[in-house]
Amino acid sequence: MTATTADGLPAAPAADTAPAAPATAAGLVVENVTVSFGGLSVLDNVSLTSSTGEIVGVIGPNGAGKTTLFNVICGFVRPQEGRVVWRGKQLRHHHPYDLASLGIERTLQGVGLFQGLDALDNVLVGAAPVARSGLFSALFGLWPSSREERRLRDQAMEALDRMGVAEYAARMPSTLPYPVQKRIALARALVSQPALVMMDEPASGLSASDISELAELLGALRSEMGVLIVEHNMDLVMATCDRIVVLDFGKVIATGVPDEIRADPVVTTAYLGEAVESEPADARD
Amino acid sequence: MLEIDRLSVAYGPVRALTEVSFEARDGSITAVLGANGAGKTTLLRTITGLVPAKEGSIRYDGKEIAGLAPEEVVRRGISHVPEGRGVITELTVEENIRLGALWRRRQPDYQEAIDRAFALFPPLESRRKQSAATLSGGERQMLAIARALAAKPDLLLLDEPSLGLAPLVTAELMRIIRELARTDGLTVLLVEQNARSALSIADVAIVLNLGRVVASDKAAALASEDELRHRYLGF
Amino acid sequence: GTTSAKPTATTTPGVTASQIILGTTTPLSGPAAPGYSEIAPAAGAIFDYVNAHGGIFGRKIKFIIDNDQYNPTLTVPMTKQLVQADNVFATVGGLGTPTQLAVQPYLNSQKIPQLFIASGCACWTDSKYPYSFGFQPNYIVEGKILGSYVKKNFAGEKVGYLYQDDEFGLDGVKGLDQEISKSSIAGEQNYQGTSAGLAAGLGNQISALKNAGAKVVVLYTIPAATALALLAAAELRWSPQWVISSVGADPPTLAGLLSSFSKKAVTGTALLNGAITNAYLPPESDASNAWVKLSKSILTTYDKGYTAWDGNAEYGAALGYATVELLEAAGKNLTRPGLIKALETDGSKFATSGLVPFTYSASDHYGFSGSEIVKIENGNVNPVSPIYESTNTGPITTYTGSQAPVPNLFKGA
Amino acid sequence: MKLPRWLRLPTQPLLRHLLLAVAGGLVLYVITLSVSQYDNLELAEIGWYAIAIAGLSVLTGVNGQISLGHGAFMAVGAYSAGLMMEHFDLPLIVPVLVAVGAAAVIGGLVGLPATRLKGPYLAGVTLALAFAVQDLPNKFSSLFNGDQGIIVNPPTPPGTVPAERWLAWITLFGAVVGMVILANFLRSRFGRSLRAVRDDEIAASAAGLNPARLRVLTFAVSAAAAGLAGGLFALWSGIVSPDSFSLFLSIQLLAGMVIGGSGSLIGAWWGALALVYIPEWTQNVSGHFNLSAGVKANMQNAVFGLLIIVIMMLAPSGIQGWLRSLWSAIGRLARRSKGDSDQAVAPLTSTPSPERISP
Amino acid sequence: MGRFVDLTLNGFTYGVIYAAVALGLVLIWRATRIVNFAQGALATLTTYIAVSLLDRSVNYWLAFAGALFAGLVIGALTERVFIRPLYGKPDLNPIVVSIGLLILVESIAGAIWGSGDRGFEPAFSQIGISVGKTHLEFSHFDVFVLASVLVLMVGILVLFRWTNLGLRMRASAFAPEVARLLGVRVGRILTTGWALATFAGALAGLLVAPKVLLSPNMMDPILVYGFAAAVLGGLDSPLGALVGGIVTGLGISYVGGYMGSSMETVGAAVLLIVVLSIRPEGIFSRPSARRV
Ligand SMILES: Nc1ncnc2c1ncn2[C@@H]1O[C@H](COP(=O)(O)OP(=O)(O)OP(=O)(O)O)[C@@H](O)[C@H]1O
Ligand SMILES: Nc1ncnc2c1ncn2[C@@H]1O[C@H](COP(=O)(O)OP(=O)(O)OP(=O)(O)O)[C@@H](O)[C@H]1O
Ligand SMILES: [Mg+2]
Ligand SMILES: [Mg+2]
Repeated sequence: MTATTADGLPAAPAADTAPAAPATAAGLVVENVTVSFGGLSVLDNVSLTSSTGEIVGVIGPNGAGKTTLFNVICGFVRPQEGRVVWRGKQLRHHHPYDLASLGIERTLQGVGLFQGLDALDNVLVGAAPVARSGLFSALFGLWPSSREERRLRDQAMEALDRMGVAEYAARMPSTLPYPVQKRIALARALVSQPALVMMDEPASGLSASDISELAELLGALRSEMGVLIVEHNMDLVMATCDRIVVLDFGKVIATGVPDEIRADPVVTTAYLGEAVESEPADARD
Repeated sequence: MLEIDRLSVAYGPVRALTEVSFEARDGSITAVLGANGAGKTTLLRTITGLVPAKEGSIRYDGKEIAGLAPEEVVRRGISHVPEGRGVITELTVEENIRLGALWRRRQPDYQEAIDRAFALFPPLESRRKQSAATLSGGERQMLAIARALAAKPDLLLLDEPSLGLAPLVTAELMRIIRELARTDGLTVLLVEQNARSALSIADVAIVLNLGRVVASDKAAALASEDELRHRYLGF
Repeated sequence: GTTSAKPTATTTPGVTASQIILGTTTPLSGPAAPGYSEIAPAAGAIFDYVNAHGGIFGRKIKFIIDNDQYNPTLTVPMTKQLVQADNVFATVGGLGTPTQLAVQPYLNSQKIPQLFIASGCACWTDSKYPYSFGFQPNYIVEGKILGSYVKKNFAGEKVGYLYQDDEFGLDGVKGLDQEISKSSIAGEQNYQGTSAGLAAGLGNQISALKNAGAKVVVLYTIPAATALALLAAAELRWSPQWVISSVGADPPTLAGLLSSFSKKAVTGTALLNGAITNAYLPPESDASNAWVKLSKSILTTYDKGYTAWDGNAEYGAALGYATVELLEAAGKNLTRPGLIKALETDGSKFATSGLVPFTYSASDHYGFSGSEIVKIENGNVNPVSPIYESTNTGPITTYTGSQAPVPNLFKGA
Repeated sequence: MKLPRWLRLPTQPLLRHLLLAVAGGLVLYVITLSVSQYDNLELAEIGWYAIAIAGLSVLTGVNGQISLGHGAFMAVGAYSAGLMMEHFDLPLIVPVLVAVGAAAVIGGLVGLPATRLKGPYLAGVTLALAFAVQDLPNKFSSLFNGDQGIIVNPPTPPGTVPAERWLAWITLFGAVVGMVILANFLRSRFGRSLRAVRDDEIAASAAGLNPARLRVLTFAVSAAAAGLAGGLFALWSGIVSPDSFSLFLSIQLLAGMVIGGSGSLIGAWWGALALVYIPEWTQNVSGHFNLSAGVKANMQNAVFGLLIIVIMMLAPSGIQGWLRSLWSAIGRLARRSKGDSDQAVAPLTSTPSPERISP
Repeated sequence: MGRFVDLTLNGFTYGVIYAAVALGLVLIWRATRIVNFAQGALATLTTYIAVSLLDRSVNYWLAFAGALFAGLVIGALTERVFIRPLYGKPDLNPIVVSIGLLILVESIAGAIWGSGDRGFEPAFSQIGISVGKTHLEFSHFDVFVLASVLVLMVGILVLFRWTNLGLRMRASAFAPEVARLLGVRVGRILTTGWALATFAGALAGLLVAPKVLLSPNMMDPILVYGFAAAVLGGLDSPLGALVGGIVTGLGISYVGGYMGSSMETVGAAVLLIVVLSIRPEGIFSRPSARRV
């Protein structure tokens, strides 16, 4: 299974052949990142790669450092050590808002929609990185900006349509059911056609049927972009991820394809536990 | 004993609950299930008085509590873990928990209840003095639950407690809830998206759809009704 | 304000067979209101007296008082409102330099008399603005008179200035500088006349003057600032010879402030004792003065908000008398050009409550021509000099005339 | 309630807003012709208030940055225009444009440190600025002529047009043009971005918006509108002096914005109307009562303060917000009378049908 | 040198007064997350109440206590009548209502007691203390002001850090709904917060009035400087309010003394901008916690 990235470069080898890609490959490379907050070590020498055509899952116990890892990639948190490389270039002193124009989008834990904008406008904000029209044209309402606005509007409608929520375009987020909001947030991330989407707990709060629809959707994205997800819902992770990285106390304790992870005893004791239905062993004595 | 009788709730023109009736016996766990937007959160918020009931009655220990302010409902021994955690991020972990129990600070087991809440969630113990804002998503969920338990409630309302929790912790949480119900006689109303795990510990379950109760039965019985499961519970 | 042109539009606006409409803007609230808010109502009381006694050529005076809070932004629209909606014949006693400067071009362009402006700015004589007339002795003249007194009586002493950083203070300093030599000046301090400028007190300025070795301190300050300066000096246990411009030296106003300050200090109203100031109206404590008696009795009857006799009430009454004189001098056939002509030709002969006559002529639009020096002793003011007159650049001369007698119109009061 | 196609406004921003402006302008034109000269002066006052409030509304209502010192930007505009008119004899448009430019530059500079400040901290800084701006003309009094300020000659009207009407035309025209530009701006991607940053800064930067840059931009645009208001104010008032820009002016602008409906350009006009007519009405009304001078003097402010409070309680989203909710209530009534159900919540495609299954 | 000492002492004494106002703002901010612009006007009102009592020859300290008590009552009433209906409304609304209240209260004071300035007796002599032969610009009254403000600050510090009431206040301010779910009687707590803050304001009024003359607008500039002080120190920090007040007072004094009085307000603005550019949430703010 080989795919090509947006640049036409060969994608990183599929998960089953090599767990970590060399730093020169296109896509995202996180190398030896270490973060601590006031002496408390949150990430300890963590490395990870992601490239187009691949869905990578990051799992681990609560407080393992998954969200922090996302924050490092996005520039919300500066690592004490290690580096983040995107398409062969190191991201240095980058800000969260730089990422979108580099082709990386992120969804937040929860929904993070703008409550004062309707669904369509929410998605249009996501199109900001590809908007080009200038301030002058905007102030005087000239045609370059209105033409572009029409074009972006079409794209945004397309993105909403793809998520199956086009009919809610004119509604305010707060009046919409939670799963619809989550889809709008996803449409916002996808409208600028990023090369990598990072999702923080996309399944949280969704019902089983919504989760299976989400899994389908993620599968469809695989060919177009890289996907990095943090998730506690094992159904989703096991069903969609090509490769899984397990964090515990800030360290990578396992990497592999879903079946390997499921079978890994270290992961089971630290994170998965027994199946929910059975009486759990007293893991925390 | 919680008795809900023909309860209706509306947000302006939007009807959220229509004539909902059920009972929760002392020491029982009742799972409240249903799709997104079915009205589960609204039900819990109405019980605690955060949302006014339009019609119907809510009786707890034989007394009407509909119309009471939330703080008064809480002071009757009802704790509510709200959807989306409701951790007060400007306070420390310990202050959050202390606040949860503060209204019963004159009771002799006040401090003991707080200590026990910490003991249930070891990650919190080590973060006592830390600002709650620094906690991870899952840790916040633990804090919200621990805080509710620190008030030593007789009736516990849990709104999607497994949200953001690691599978192992979810399992542990379910075990704790079941144990509290059995040993302490705690009554639990458990709203869960994850119907499978909720039904595994619940005694009875009700299923809401578009604000109406469409099914209510023993948990085991519901779990075995295939059509209902497929239609409303998605598994 | 929707009044459109009246049928009488062909005749002079604001004048009918039975009525003359006059207007003014003045601070009735806000930071400048203390004291000053008494002025316009006092003038109004004089008009009410006149109205009750037959009016002027049968015309009653309607006096409209607008509260501009000493803010030019309000003065402008309010004055325009007076002209356009209320149809005033003239404005009288508009209070404040910046406020009245703001409406000077407008009033003059509409050829509306801007009479007896309550300000001593040395700017009211300006050939561009023939319709504007000041009321007080201008601050340069006042500064000169105070300065020459200091030069004569405190020779060899180091002098310090504390002045408000605007036209009022700066004009005063201009006058002082003509008399007091640079070499005897120990230091100059100023403050902002805004509420922020007074929020931190005047301790810094006073301590600077003290440290510079000043023995005489001249204050070009408004009443609140005078009180703060005296207080700051008391805090330093410093008691220089105070010389205070008439603008900020009204003893009843100050005494009220200071007596409550000093309750916990050394002695009663001691802080103001011995201070020198100037006066162009008779001492308000001079109960035997005919004008003072007259004003007190009129105000008691006709001023609804009248509380206490003080310098502001006296000032307002003086404005009223001058206006009445002018309207009589302008004759039965009242027009705006006629009024201006009467003021320029006869103004210097008006019988007013002032100690000195007006200076008005075609080339001079300032008000009273000078003042006397008085000393504040136990809350009373006692003259310590003859009455002086001067002009912006001319020499200081002594005025020997006596105060005008009370006109017949007011004899009944 | 959809209008037929030919009745709907074009979506192209410039066309749409010009059309609205021409319609509004015509109404104003007719009003200026039919009212007294004094009313024309008040119309002119409404004009500069409206554009100043609209600018503040873009900053505070749309972008969520509180400014308690917007009068300071008006001062910048008014002084620049005043100085230009004092020293050069140029067509009116030049000093007004200079006022806009100068205020935009100063606004951008103030916006720089402001980008990191939130809520009350920003309020504190802007408040301090408004406080300071009153003292600067004294410090540099040779340029600004201290407390006396700069006298601005009223614009000379062409032909037989009365001066007041001419002034009203100029100010209202300036305000309407300013509004068109602000409306274009708000309808563009920038306007959307400002709202996004206001609602959720983290989500906005995750979506690729640079909050700091947008904040500075908003400050500049908003200050430019205030600068325009300042320039028009100079013409209207005939004087530019420090007292014209007291803290009270800034506070009035904020109050006007919230009363009208924050974030709304139409609301700015309501706010301006309120600021001009509330004091006038109070004065007229209190004139009819036999009040003591002390009470009368304080009536105007007391009523103003009270009205601010009452409006905030009765119409928390301002007059425009109140009108909007009135409109939608009427819409709901109309729909209900047509027999639509009031269950306004649309069921999800994935939600099962609501038939009842007995357990 | 003598000048420097005078400037320092003068700045310090006024700084302490700004701190008194700032403390009231901090108190109400922490208890309700509202910046109360009417704080100064309410303080003026209570000071007038003290004056009215004194005019009826009530004992000074009784009048003092009366004004403080009036502060408690007026604060509670203000919350119940004007602020309570605003919870859950846009953030700007309470700000604007407090501004409306400021205008209303000042004009009511003006209508009742007149717009004129009047003196207000200090609790102790305002004559400077002498050290040897030099007379310092620091009086017994200034000592009293400093002591009162210190007590107030420590009180607020203790209230928020160590008492259950303080914990409830913080919770109610940040997350009223959650606080109610934890059994906190949020309504009562907010009323208490306003009562205490207006009490603090009333104290500030009694300390300010002897220094600047009592008039309806007395507190306007003081409130601006007090607000600047609170923001400078960090609105959440009582210690910050004290330090911010003193820094503001000294800054204004030095700028006024060495650069001329017209630079005072400009100096205050520059000080604020510079400090907040370095520490956007004030000197004593804690580093902001994680946001994602
Ligand atoms: N600013 C901070 N100060 C102190 N500790 C912090 C800070 N930020 C994060 N932490 C700690 O770092 C750890 C990692 O947090 P992170 O949010 O990355 O966890 P996570 O893996 O996303 O957990 P979850 O699955 O619960 O969301 C947590 O224990 C958290 O308490
Ligand atoms: N504040 C509100 N205003 C208006 N409508 C609301 C409000 N809160 C909820 N609703 C509507 O009420 C209905 C029930 O919502 P509720 O949150 O109780 O459902 P839920 O079963 O808890 O859903 P979820 O699984 O997504 O949490 C939904 O249609 C929702 O859109
Ligand atoms: Mg996380
Ligand atoms: Mg819910």
